[in-house]
Amino acid sequence: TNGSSSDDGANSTVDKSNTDNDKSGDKVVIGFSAPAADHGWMGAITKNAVAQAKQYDDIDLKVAEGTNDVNLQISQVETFINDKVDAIVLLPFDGAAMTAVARKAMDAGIIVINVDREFDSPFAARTTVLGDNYGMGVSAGTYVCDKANGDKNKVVAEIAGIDSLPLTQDRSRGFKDALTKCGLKVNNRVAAEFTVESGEKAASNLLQAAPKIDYLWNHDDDQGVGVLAAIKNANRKEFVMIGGAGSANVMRAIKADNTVLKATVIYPSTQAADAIKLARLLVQKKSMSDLSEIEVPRELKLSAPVVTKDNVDTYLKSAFES
Amino acid sequence: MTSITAMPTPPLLEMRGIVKEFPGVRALDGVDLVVRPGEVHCLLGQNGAGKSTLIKVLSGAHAVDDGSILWNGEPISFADPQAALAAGVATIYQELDLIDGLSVADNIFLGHEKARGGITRDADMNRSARELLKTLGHPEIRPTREVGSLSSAGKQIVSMARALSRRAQIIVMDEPSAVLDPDEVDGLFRVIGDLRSSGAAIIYISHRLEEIRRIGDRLTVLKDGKTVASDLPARDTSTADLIKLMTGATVSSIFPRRTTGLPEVRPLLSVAAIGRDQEFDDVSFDVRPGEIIGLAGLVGAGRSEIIETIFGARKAARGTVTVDGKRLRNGSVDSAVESGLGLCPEERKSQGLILDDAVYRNISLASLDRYARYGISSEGSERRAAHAAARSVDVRPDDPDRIIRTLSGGNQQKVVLARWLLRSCKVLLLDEPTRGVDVGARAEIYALIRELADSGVALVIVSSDIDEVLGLSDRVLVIADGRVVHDGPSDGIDASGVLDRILAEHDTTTDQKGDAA
Amino acid sequence: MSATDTSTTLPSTAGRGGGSLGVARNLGLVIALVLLCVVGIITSGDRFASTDNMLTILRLAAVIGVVSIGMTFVITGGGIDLSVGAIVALSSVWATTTGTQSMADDFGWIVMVFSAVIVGTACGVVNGVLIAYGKIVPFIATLAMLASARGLAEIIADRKTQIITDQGFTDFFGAEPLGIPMIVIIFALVTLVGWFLLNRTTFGRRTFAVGGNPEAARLAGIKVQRHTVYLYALLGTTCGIAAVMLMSRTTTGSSTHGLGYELDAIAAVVIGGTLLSGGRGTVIGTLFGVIIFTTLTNVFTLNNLSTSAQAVAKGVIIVVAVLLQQRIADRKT
Amino acid sequence: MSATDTSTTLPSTAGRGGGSLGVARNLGLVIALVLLCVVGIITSGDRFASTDNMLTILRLAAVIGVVSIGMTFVITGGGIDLSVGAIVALSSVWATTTGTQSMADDFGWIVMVFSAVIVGTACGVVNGVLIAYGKIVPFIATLAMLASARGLAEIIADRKTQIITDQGFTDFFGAEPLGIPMIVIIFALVTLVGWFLLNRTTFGRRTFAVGGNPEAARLAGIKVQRHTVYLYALLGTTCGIAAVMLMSRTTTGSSTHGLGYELDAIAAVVIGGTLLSGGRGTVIGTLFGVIIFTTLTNVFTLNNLSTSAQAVAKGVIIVVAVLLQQRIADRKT
Ligand SMILES: Nc1ncnc2c1ncn2[C@@H]1O[C@H](COP(=O)(O)OP(=O)(O)OP(=O)(O)O)[C@@H](O)[C@H]1O
Ligand SMILES: Nc1ncnc2c1ncn2[C@@H]1O[C@H](COP(=O)(O)OP(=O)(O)OP(=O)(O)O)[C@@H](O)[C@H]1O
Ligand SMILES: [Mg+2]
Ligand SMILES: [Mg+2]
Repeated sequence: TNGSSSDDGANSTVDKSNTDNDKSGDKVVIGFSAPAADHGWMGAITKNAVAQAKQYDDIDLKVAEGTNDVNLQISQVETFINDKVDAIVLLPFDGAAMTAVARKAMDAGIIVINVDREFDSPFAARTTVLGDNYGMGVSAGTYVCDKANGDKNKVVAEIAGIDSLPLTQDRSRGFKDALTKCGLKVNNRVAAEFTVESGEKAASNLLQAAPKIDYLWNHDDDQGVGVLAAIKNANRKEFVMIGGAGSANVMRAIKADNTVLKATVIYPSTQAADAIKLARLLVQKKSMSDLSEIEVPRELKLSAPVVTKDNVDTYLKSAFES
Repeated sequence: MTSITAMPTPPLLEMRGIVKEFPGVRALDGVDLVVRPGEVHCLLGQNGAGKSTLIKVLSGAHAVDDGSILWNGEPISFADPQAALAAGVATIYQELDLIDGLSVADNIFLGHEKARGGITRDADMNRSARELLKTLGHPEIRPTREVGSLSSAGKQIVSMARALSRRAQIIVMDEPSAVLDPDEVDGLFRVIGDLRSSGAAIIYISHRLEEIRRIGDRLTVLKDGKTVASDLPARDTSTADLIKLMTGATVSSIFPRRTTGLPEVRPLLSVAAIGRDQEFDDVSFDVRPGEIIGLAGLVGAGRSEIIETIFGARKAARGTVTVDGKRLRNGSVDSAVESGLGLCPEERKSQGLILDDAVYRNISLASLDRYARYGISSEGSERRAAHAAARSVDVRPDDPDRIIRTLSGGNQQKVVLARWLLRSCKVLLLDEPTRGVDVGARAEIYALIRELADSGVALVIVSSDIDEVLGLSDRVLVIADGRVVHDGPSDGIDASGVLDRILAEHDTTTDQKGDAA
Repeated sequence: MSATDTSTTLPSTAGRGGGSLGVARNLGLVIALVLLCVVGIITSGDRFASTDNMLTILRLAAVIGVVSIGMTFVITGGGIDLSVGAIVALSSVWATTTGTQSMADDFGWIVMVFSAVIVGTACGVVNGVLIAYGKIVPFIATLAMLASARGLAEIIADRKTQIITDQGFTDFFGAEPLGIPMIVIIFALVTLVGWFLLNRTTFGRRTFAVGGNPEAARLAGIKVQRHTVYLYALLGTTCGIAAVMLMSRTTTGSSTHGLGYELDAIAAVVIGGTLLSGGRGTVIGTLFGVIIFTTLTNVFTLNNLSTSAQAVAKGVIIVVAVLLQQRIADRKT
Repeated sequence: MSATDTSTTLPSTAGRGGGSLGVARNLGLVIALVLLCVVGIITSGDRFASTDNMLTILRLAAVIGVVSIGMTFVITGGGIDLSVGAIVALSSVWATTTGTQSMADDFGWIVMVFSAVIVGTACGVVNGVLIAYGKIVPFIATLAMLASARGLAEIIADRKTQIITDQGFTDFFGAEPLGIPMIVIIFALVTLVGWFLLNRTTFGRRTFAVGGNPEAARLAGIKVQRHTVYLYALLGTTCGIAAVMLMSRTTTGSSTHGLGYELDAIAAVVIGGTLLSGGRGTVIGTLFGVIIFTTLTNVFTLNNLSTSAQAVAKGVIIVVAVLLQQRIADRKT
């Protein structure tokens, strides 16, 4: 699952390609809407998108208030339609719920780029940039399987993110599927809420529930700070912890190698930034120069690589601060 | 006691030209009041004359709009209640303003707790409270008891204890006797006597003229926010003069007597052996149309409980209530109202009125369906009818849209009466119907009650004023400790007879039960 | 703290701000809204003042607006309901399960509408019974409902977003007769009915009485407990309606619908002038409250303000608006 | 609805439930807790009944517990505060900025503690002043604070989690004298001080009075407005303390700290027996309320229950517990 990250992938805010695609062109008005930036990853999404837009003097980015209320997010898109923007980059709180309004935008001739959480109709977006939530779970599970090395008695625990989100379900499913392949299962599972505090709370209870753990996968590095604090409070060292999302804090910890945290699975926080870039190309009717294909692709699925001490330096520079 | 007015004692308090306006009303319009040390100064006036407002100005509860206050000859301003309390003015308010959730002792010492470094000395407070209550003749009220569980009389005693605890130079009492029975009024007067001899001054407000004769030294009469007479001797001014001063008219014949004989028909209301644990038991009586039954007894005897149970506001443990041959559903107020019962509850503020709503809406509360079709109310006819009902009991000011909270105490009482007049019920239960009502209005209410009876309504009346019960009712039931100790025609017994029967009952039960607190 | 409410100056306006159109109180709201619009026009010009944008604001206001109208009744009646968002979620999920949707295929999409409304009402009845007969304080009873209803919604939906396939449903509610979106029309109807119910019927009168002094209402022969159940049931019904509106807007049913509606609705109701302690309520005020909050968000969005700055500004604006409103009301009396 | 509270049967326990130790009321809570523990032991045996697990429960209860004690005062005094979570967040962020942390390097970690507590108190004072002198209803004033404080926290922290580098700070608060975690000790101290303050001081007595009948309190010469400010300031202070505890527990300051505390704290206080309408409050009850909620989550987790099932169960358990509690209280009177 590794290695497919293109130049337009995780590092795009850093490297600038040298084709004429980056030359200033017609003014492009892009509307951007995402869920509330209530945790580091989501904050980084918006921040990266804004930073990306700033690099082009022909992009006028309109950022709507981050919200977890689909009704409000729908009205933000409606406002963009009223404003007759050229493109909309939309990270929906709930992909299915935003499908109708996204179609409305497409019907109004606006290019919609769907980020991270997929619409349920192919007509609702011109292009979709996806992180791979299921793949994240698979990566984490595969890493555990590798480490377990055939021992089927290992105890595996999981600290999920907000349990009511489909993405959490996808991650857990991937994790479970990968574990099943090597005969392991999730022995204990709790859900936190992507915040430091909830991570600490969930982990405290989990560590009580499971007196001995071998592997612990935590979905989100934001809440991971809290999880690590709980582990430290409980004085537990016997297991290996794998993180999720790939924050800079966690990568530094992996590099330092002095905690139970040994790896993390990246979930790129640059998806929206890439989407901005794609939106600009689409509006200016350009193509992706690195591909031989003339058109910008319909779907871009970013990979979910595992970061360990060995390759941490490659990823640290593009990691988000949480 | 020798006449104090003869000697020119310098006044302790002088209020001159006091003006207080509320949105839309000039409650005080240049009132003068002079109080000397060691006197009981009575304040008289009709409902809404401005008595309570005046003493609220004095106690710092209301900011004054105009006028001056001299305290021992010095100009002073009572900006807030604390300032007045600090200067030496303690007040017993008309509306019992106690904190239900706190204990008796805590209420008494609220705002001047016995404490060291902010830490309360509960034992001290309880001890002092016990002493104060004993002085007031009520050692049975435990200082640790929660005030909310006391009867209104008990609360009144606590309010008095609270005022005494302030060791003030002036103690203002706004209708303290309204909820007390004769025994307790005697106790109160004894305390007032003691206070007077210790040099404190009392401002005493009451609608009962006989009390003013017994206790007052001088009096001031208010009418429509103005002082109409001051410096009158309390004992020697004739009742007719006083009523004339207060109302501008003469009022006579306090208790209107029955003009026609009672019709011999079957009873409208039959109460059969109802009882509730620890409150009352085995209470039975019948009321025929046009008949008035009075329940006499001391405060706390359980009379309110009895009529609330008849009304369905409390669930009877035993017994039945029948109206017009139909048995009422136990513990269901709405079925009682449906069957034609009405109740003017004892605590008008908490049980009777929606304080922040308009007068007419309070009056029509029990008759909403009558002024609606298919659930859609007809505001105009409802308001008109309610207004008419308000007029018939003379609610002042004559403004159906007024918010109840801004009415004077007596006028609030009239609104509750008007509610059941509007509903024109068959059986009316009245719990202390004239509490806080002025002489003039009281005569009107008496006439009204008589009129209702004559028109065939069956009435049950509870009052702590034994003369009132005897004067109004055809038959009287004396209640003591939750039991009927006497049942007979009202002209066969007088006030002392009633008290005798209660005391006789008390003696037997206290022997059995010991402490009957 | 209520300490400051019972001061000596009493409001002169009658209890029903809506009935007497409580000019003084609503004047403050009107001024706040006008100021907001002026800011919108200055900062965003035509983008704000266009018909399209107005309709966007109304569409956004519609769903929470319907819930707020229902909440006005419960609060006027002396209660509170924290479970509205969860009820909206549960209703939307229930109405979009494959079971319901296949029934809808057979009997028409009205089945979905009915199930949403019935589920909402049922939840309201449970709330009402727990509060009126179980004597559980409204805060706790509806907090329990909040947890249970959302949990149940998650279990039923299996945490998946359920997509509505019925074209008839989306067509009907997505229609724009005379250029006005259907959900805005529903909002207007609910507001009208709500105003009428509160101010022109015995039901409304009883609501004021029950909220103003339940004991006095009881002793005047009003069935206070039953009325309380009605009030919560009514709010449940509006939640069901809101769920249908949200379903049409998102073409989905989801256990995450209606998140945070409880505070939004209560805030709109209270800003509108309904007393949180009961006995005084105004549907028109609530309408203003909802529109003001929605317009605020709209102006923020048009101006590209950062979320954090928005939050700070929102807090400050609420305080200033309420203070302003009080000044005006004081002067008028 | 308060309709049912003012029925003719009055509670026999005194207002200061803590003072008289309100046996009847707390008995219900004790039984609920014991039942919960029995379930825990049956389903999870030693894993539940171990000292470690008990300490885990207490540690988890500590932070929200301290806030709830403060909340008990505000609610007893007739108010409510929705901004506690936001204040915790703002305090934690303020105390962990690089600026504060570098000051802490120079003057010791106590600087961080002080800044958290001062920021919390200041927010409380703002709430109190808006409510007491600005006469804004507590619900709205603190809702505005909720938005503003969290927005401000986000702006200051730039949405990053601020990590505490000071070893002294983590060492001190991470210590476990006599095997008891420091934050549990702090919780115990705050509870004790809170109990004493509410039941044994004039401040407490006046809190009951202000909450029970503010007008009567004013007439008794109590400075109601000033007292109101004190109450919110006190709650702000406990929020500051909670922020410090949370900082030590997570070794971070973050604008996401304290999410949802408002409802959790209010629920604990009300379950504990404090009247939401003011005038009656108990610190011991609140303590039970907090522990019951925390134990509930603990038992759920030990049993590996899904979050949705947890939510449903939680709602049902709350209702059953309250009904049970009332039965017991009724029988006792
Ligand atoms: N807070 C208020 N707002 C508006 N008007 C008020 C207020 N308080 C009193 N009033 C009005 O002031 C007048 C005087 O009322 P006050 O209570 O002083 O009468 P009172 O002499 O004590 O009567 P009562 O014998 O019935 O107690 C009345 O007309 C009353 O309606
Ligand atoms: N809500 C209550 N809770 C507990 N005890 C009460 C309550 N109300 C009254 N009591 C007690 O019950 C007894 C009867 O009180 P109540 O004042 O109702 O009697 P009453 O005969 O109607 O007297 P009144 O002359 O005041 O009408 C008293 O001892 C009182 O303290
Ligand atoms: Mg008076
Ligand atoms: Mg009585």
